[in-house]
Amino acid sequence: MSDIEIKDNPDIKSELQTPPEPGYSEWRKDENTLYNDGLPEEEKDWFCDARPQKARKSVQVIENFLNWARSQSLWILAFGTGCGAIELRPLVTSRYDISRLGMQPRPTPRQANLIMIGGYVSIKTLKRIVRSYEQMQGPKFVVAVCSCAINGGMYWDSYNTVKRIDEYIPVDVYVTGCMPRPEAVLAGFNKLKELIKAGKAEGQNLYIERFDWYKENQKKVIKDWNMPDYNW
Amino acid sequence: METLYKELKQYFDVDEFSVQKASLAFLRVPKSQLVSLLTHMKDIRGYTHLVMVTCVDYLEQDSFLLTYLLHNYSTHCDLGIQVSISRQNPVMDGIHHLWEQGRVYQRELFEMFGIDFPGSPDVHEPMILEGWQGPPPMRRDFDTKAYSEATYSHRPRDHKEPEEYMKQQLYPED
Amino acid sequence: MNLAYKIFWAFISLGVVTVWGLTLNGIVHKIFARVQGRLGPPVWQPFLDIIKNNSIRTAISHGVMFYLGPVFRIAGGIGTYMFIPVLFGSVYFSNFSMSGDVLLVMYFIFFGQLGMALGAGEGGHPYSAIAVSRGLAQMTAFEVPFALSVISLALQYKTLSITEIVAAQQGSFLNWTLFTNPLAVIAAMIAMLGMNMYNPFSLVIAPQEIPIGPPTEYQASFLGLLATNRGIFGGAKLVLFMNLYFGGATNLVELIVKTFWIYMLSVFVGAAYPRFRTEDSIRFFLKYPTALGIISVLLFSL
Amino acid sequence: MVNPLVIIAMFLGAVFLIALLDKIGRSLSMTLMFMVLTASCIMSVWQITQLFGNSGAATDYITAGFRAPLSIVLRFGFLEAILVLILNLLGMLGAIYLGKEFCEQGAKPIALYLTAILGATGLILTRDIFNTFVFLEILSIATYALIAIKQDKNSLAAGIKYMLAGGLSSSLFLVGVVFAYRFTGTLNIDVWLGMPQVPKAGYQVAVFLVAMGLFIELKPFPANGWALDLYQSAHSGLGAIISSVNTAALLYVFYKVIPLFSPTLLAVITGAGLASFILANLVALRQQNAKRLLGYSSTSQTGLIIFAMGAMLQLKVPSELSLMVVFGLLITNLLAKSGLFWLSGIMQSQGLKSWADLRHSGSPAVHFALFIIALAALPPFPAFFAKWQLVQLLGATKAWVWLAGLLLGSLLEIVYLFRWLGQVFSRENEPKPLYIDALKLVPLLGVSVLLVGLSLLLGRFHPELDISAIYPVLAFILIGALDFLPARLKGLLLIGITGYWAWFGLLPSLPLMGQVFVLILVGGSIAQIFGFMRYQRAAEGMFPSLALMVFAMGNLVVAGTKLEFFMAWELMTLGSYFLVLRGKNGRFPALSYMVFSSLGAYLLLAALAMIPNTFKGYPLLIQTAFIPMGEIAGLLALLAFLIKLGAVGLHYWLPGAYSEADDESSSILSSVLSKAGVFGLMLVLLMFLGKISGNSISMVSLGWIGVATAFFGALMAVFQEDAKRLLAYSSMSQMGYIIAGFSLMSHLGWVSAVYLAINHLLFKALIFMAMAGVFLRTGTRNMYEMGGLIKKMPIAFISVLMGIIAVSGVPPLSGFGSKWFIYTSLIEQGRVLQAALAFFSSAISFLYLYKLIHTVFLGQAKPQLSNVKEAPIWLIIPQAIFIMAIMAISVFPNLITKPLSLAVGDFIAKPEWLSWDGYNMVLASPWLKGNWNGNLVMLVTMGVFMTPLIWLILVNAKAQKVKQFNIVYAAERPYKPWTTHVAYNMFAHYDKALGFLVKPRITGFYNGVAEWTHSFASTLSRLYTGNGQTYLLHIFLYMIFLYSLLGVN
Repeated sequence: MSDIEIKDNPDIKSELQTPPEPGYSEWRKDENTLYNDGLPEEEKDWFCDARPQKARKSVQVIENFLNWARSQSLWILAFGTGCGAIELRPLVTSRYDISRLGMQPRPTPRQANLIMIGGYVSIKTLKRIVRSYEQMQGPKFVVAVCSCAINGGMYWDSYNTVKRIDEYIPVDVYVTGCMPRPEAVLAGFNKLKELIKAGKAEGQNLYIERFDWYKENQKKVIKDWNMPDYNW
Repeated sequence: METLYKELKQYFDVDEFSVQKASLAFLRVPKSQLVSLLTHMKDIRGYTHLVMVTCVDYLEQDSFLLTYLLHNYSTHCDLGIQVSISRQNPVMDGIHHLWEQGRVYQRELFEMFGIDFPGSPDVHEPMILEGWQGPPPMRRDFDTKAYSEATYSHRPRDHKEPEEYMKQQLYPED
Repeated sequence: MNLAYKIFWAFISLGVVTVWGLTLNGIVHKIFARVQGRLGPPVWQPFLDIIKNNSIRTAISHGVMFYLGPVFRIAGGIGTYMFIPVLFGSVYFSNFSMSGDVLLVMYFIFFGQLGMALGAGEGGHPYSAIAVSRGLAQMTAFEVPFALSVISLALQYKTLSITEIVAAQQGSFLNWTLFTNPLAVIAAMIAMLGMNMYNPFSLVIAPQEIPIGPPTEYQASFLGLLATNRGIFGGAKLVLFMNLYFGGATNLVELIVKTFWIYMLSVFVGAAYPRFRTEDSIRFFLKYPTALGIISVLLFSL
Repeated sequence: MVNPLVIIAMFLGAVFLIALLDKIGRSLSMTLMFMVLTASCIMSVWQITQLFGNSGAATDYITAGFRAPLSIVLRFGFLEAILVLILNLLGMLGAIYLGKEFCEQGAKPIALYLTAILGATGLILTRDIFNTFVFLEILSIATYALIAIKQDKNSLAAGIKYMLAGGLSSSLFLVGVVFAYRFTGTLNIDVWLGMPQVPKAGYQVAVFLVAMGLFIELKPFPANGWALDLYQSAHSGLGAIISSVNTAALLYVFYKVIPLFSPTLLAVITGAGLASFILANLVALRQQNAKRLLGYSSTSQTGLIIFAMGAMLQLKVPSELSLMVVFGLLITNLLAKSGLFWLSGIMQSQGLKSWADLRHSGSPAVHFALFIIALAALPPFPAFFAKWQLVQLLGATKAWVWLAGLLLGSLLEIVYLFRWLGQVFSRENEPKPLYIDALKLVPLLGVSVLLVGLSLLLGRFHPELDISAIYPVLAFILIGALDFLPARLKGLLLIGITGYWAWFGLLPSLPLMGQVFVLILVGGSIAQIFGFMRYQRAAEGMFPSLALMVFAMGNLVVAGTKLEFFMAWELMTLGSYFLVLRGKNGRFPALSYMVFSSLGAYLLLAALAMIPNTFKGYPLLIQTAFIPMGEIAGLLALLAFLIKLGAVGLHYWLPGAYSEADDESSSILSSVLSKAGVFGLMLVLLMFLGKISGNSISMVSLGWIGVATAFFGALMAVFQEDAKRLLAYSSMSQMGYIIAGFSLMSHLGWVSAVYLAINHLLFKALIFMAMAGVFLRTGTRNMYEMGGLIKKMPIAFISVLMGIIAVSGVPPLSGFGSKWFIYTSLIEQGRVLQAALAFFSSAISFLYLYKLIHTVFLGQAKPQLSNVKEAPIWLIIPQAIFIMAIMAISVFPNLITKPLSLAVGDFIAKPEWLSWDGYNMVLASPWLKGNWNGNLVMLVTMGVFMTPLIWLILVNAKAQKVKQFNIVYAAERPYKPWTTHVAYNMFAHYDKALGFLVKPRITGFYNGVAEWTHSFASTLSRLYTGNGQTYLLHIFLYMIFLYSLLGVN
């Protein structure tokens, strides 16, 4: 399976064009608090306004062990945005059976480690993706499937579809194809496992590090931002 | 369908009748008579099901062509009633009082084409495009490509030609 | 045996049941997978999941009760186990079973469920509350045949003490409650289907409609505790059933064999059946198993 | 010695003088009137003192110097003197009330008024039948004329009707007298009485006519239409005089002639009296006009008194006793009825609803309550003692039908009287300001003082009562007098006196079981009185009722005689009734509570009438072994206490009463008051101890009632949305277990029942107090309007959490003990199916308990409750007390199990197989073995709880605190808290499965009974057409009916 092209995180990082802006944007109160300006005044009480902090790793030896355990027990939040979502179903059937890899679909982001974005991402969907991603507990990993998720695919000139998800959330592994075969997705998962074991899948911390940049990008396209700045 | 057209002709100013197949026909009606014709079809002719409401933007003729597709359960016939309205002042009478679901189509038409239906419930609420701020996107004079390029960043193309690259990957010995 | 030894052996026995319970979970997943023609996860997958869950770096908490919910749950599991004598005749594996009888165990089962329900409630997630209401409703129903069967046992053996009930079943396998009081056993085993919340009584955790049920909001080490409890609590229930109905066990091998096969019942039913709605499962439990329980009670009270 | 002629002459003279004096000055004639009335009062008092000193003195006075048959004889004995005194006192008070009218209209009404009083006095004094007729006419004519005081159409029309009916009855009387003279040759009643029965039919007719003449004047139902119209439209001052003075005088005349009646006539008249009592009360149910209602009440009371006279004569009861009964009934009726009539004059409108205006009027409201309670024959008023005595007599002579009739009528009476009381005191009706003439308050005050004074005297010197029996009343008066003080002071005072009394008065005198119940009833109340101290201001009316109830509950335990017990029971009911009534929507619940409680009380009364008297000074607990109780009596008493416990089928009143009272009151009602029922139940069963075994049919049925109550109570609680109703049903459910425990009649069963009772007290009061704080802060009782309060009210949450763990029986808290006890005791006795049903109910309790704690404290916080804060300290004090108590008995269960076993051991010996090994309670019966070591369970639980907690804190110390909307919502965000909170109809699926069991059948049944009774009453009330001729026809028909009953040929 190694003969199918896989793009992993370091490649994409090199393509990031704009580095994060230094300093505080107007929606960020201070190092630990967010303004949550998108919310009406009476709703601000209902949402947590803490700014996420970078998670600390343990001692390297332990961390290696934990990374191994994480790679052996990936719980998937399948975000079926487009046609690529179809590809997850065969994965749990007897033919491909991801459960032998220790993976299982999980219906709630709280308990999932891996969000799988299955296709084109419209603005409306992007909002939900961001929310679900932020609700996951770290370390968390993103696998984006289909060319639509990589460069817009057939929606390259659509008025309502983003063309690159990595501007909005950090993606660990892309799987190309329109649509990719389940084997390809499996290969993607295997790649992700390798990355995790190597300690390279630190998308969560990347997101926190470049939090302002990601938020700017998200807010640029999501016009009705009626949610807190970070969905805890 | 022919007979139906002839009978309708006695009461309404219908024209441009065209039969697509035995159970599907279209006809056109002036804007002012649309609602009464629909009421007539629903109450008397048995066309009780509103299948859909669509719109085509005839930019050249400066008009929107709305099509109300009705279905008759007893004869299993479909009749498309078309009405042409001006692009300059796209306002139309609502049919949500005849079919409850009509308001959904009307919301969609407002969002996508900017056709207003005064009195239709929630017609100005965003439906599919949350927080959309541009012009109605389905109008033909809206350039989606330009909009997309202006709004969303494009991933630079990988310089490897796919065909070559795959060949290298798969059959490196060739 | 002084208290320190007692506690020491209680920990050992807890360790045994945790490992065995989690392994059983792994085996069950394997079996489910094989029934569906899959390879299935490795048997040690539950352990990996627990390690993974405890290694999650971030966590959220909705409040004190939310924080304590899993603690209540696992305390309920451990406590239930602590009040059951594990091996008949063994002073080391009798836990703290001298503090009460089977009634204590039956009620201590509620301890964890109540605490968990409260924790889940503070999470504020509607699905949690819906699942808890379903779970409690179903619980009221399956407790009826179970209670009837325990009462029938009390009549049969004239005692509520689990140790004595096990003692009465020693000798030959024909002395097992299974053979001396089959109706009560059937009623109790059907009740156990409800307790284990496999199909057809899985509406509580219904993963599609109300994701995972009560623990919807739980993550990280909270979930780790809950997953550990699945092993302990499941094991405790199996040991209880084994003691009450299947002659108990005198050594660990017997324990493992018996609990395995007891568990298999609900696994096989769970793998083969679709799901009841709450009201249907209530009606079901209050019909046939309850009738069986009543008959068995009447048989022994006359 | 006073010659009664002096009184008569004085009156006559005054009447003539007034006509002259009035020309000189109005005030002069008024003064003369009062002087005359005062003088006659003084003379009666003088006569009484004289008679006390010289009991053998002659009391008969011959007017013209001839001997008895030839001249008119007046008697001025003890009885007469008292009656004259009372009549004149009432006359005086009435005159004060009518003062304004007298001033305006001058000599004529004054003279007429004096004449009427004279007539009444004469009626009492004379022993001559013809002379009676004369005085009767004087009285009647003076009354007709007085009606003209109020000059409106209705009043005059009513006067005419009165005149017609009066004329008719007088002529009957006169004809009868004439005939009787023909047969006996004398007019002197005493001579008649001395004569042997004249066998002639004609004589019977004569006596019948005399009797009818008097009887019609007494306005029996249904021949009372004219009187009703009169009461309704005449001046209230006059109504008061007619209903009191006239009635009393006539009744006394009736009393004089009643020994003449032949047995048949006596039976007929007695029956007619009883019928009048019941039916008039029945019709009164439909009345909305206060004065007309009073008219009915008058009719019924008169009927009752006639019934009492006749019945006792028939049963050959010693005349002193019967006199006591009749006098008790009469005096209460006189005072209360005239008081109520006077009050009705104060009111602007006679609609019962508009009487709510009284509420803020101060003393009139108190008077009103006094009068109503007195009329309803509740303690401590004389009528209560009279009715008690009457029932005892009827019971002793086994006159069951009459007893049943009497109790039925009394129950109907309770309904309308307390409905009226409810209209006045409930907070549902908004009162309008009321202008009250201060002068008109004087007579009210007078009768009230008389009533209370008499009651206290009676209570103090009643041979069957200990001094302590009136403590509740004294406490009520004391706290009531201090009602203006702030709540905290009153609360402290109440705690102080109650505590002192309980510690020094109650506890030392009681056996262990009694002490346990004092601890529950009084101790539990004291702890909760702290909660009542939260009120900033005076919280009028709350503390007196509370004091009454608490003291009565204490008395219940120490009661030695039947009467003491019953009196305490009634006072307790009364106190709790006022607490319920004080609630915001308390009117209907309080009424149904009162009606059901009274039903229970009357059943109890009947039961008590069937057992012999008990000894004063020894608590009933000690005496039970010696009291022989029949099965019927036992059944009735059991029913009575089951009503108090709210057993299924009899629980109609329960949810309303427990939920509509003020929050703290609800707490005390459901946690403490219900234990009074438990105590009663235990007493009854104690009497059957050794006679009926636990596996008899009756006890098994009782056990089924118990577990059915537990089951249905729990199931109904599941579907409540109102937290207090939920808790009320929960109480009902818990009472069910207690009933089942007692029904076992075994040591273990009783220990479990009392353990449950104590446990229920602790956790129910705990939850109620915590919830009281929640209701106070949130301003609602609907659980679905709350949510997420755990962050705002953590203490309340902890209390409720402890409470629900204790209710549900989850170890390690004491609740498990109660479950363990109840199951082991049930199984041990072979009640296996009951144990199963109990188990089912206890599982169901998880549903409502979770609903309670989740919908209130967990889930989504509502923005409108964002400024909620913790409850005031006063509500937290009781919670702390109860939490400590629960923890204490949970960690050290021996603190409670051992004493309970000892206490029960006094009655049912502890079996060998129940023993304690340290904290381990070992049960080794031949039927069942088991054990429970609460202490060890607690330790183990602590251990297994702390271990994972420490682990969790180690791994997960820094969990990010998030807010309520930071939940996973299928990638959406929740819309609003109230759409995200799962609360309303939380157990809809349970409703689908088992909801059919809790359709309101019982409620429907009782509503049906009520509706049927009311429609029957309104059918009956169509008799009264308002037409004088019809009324006369009624009188004739009634007379003919009675005559045909008589069977004279």
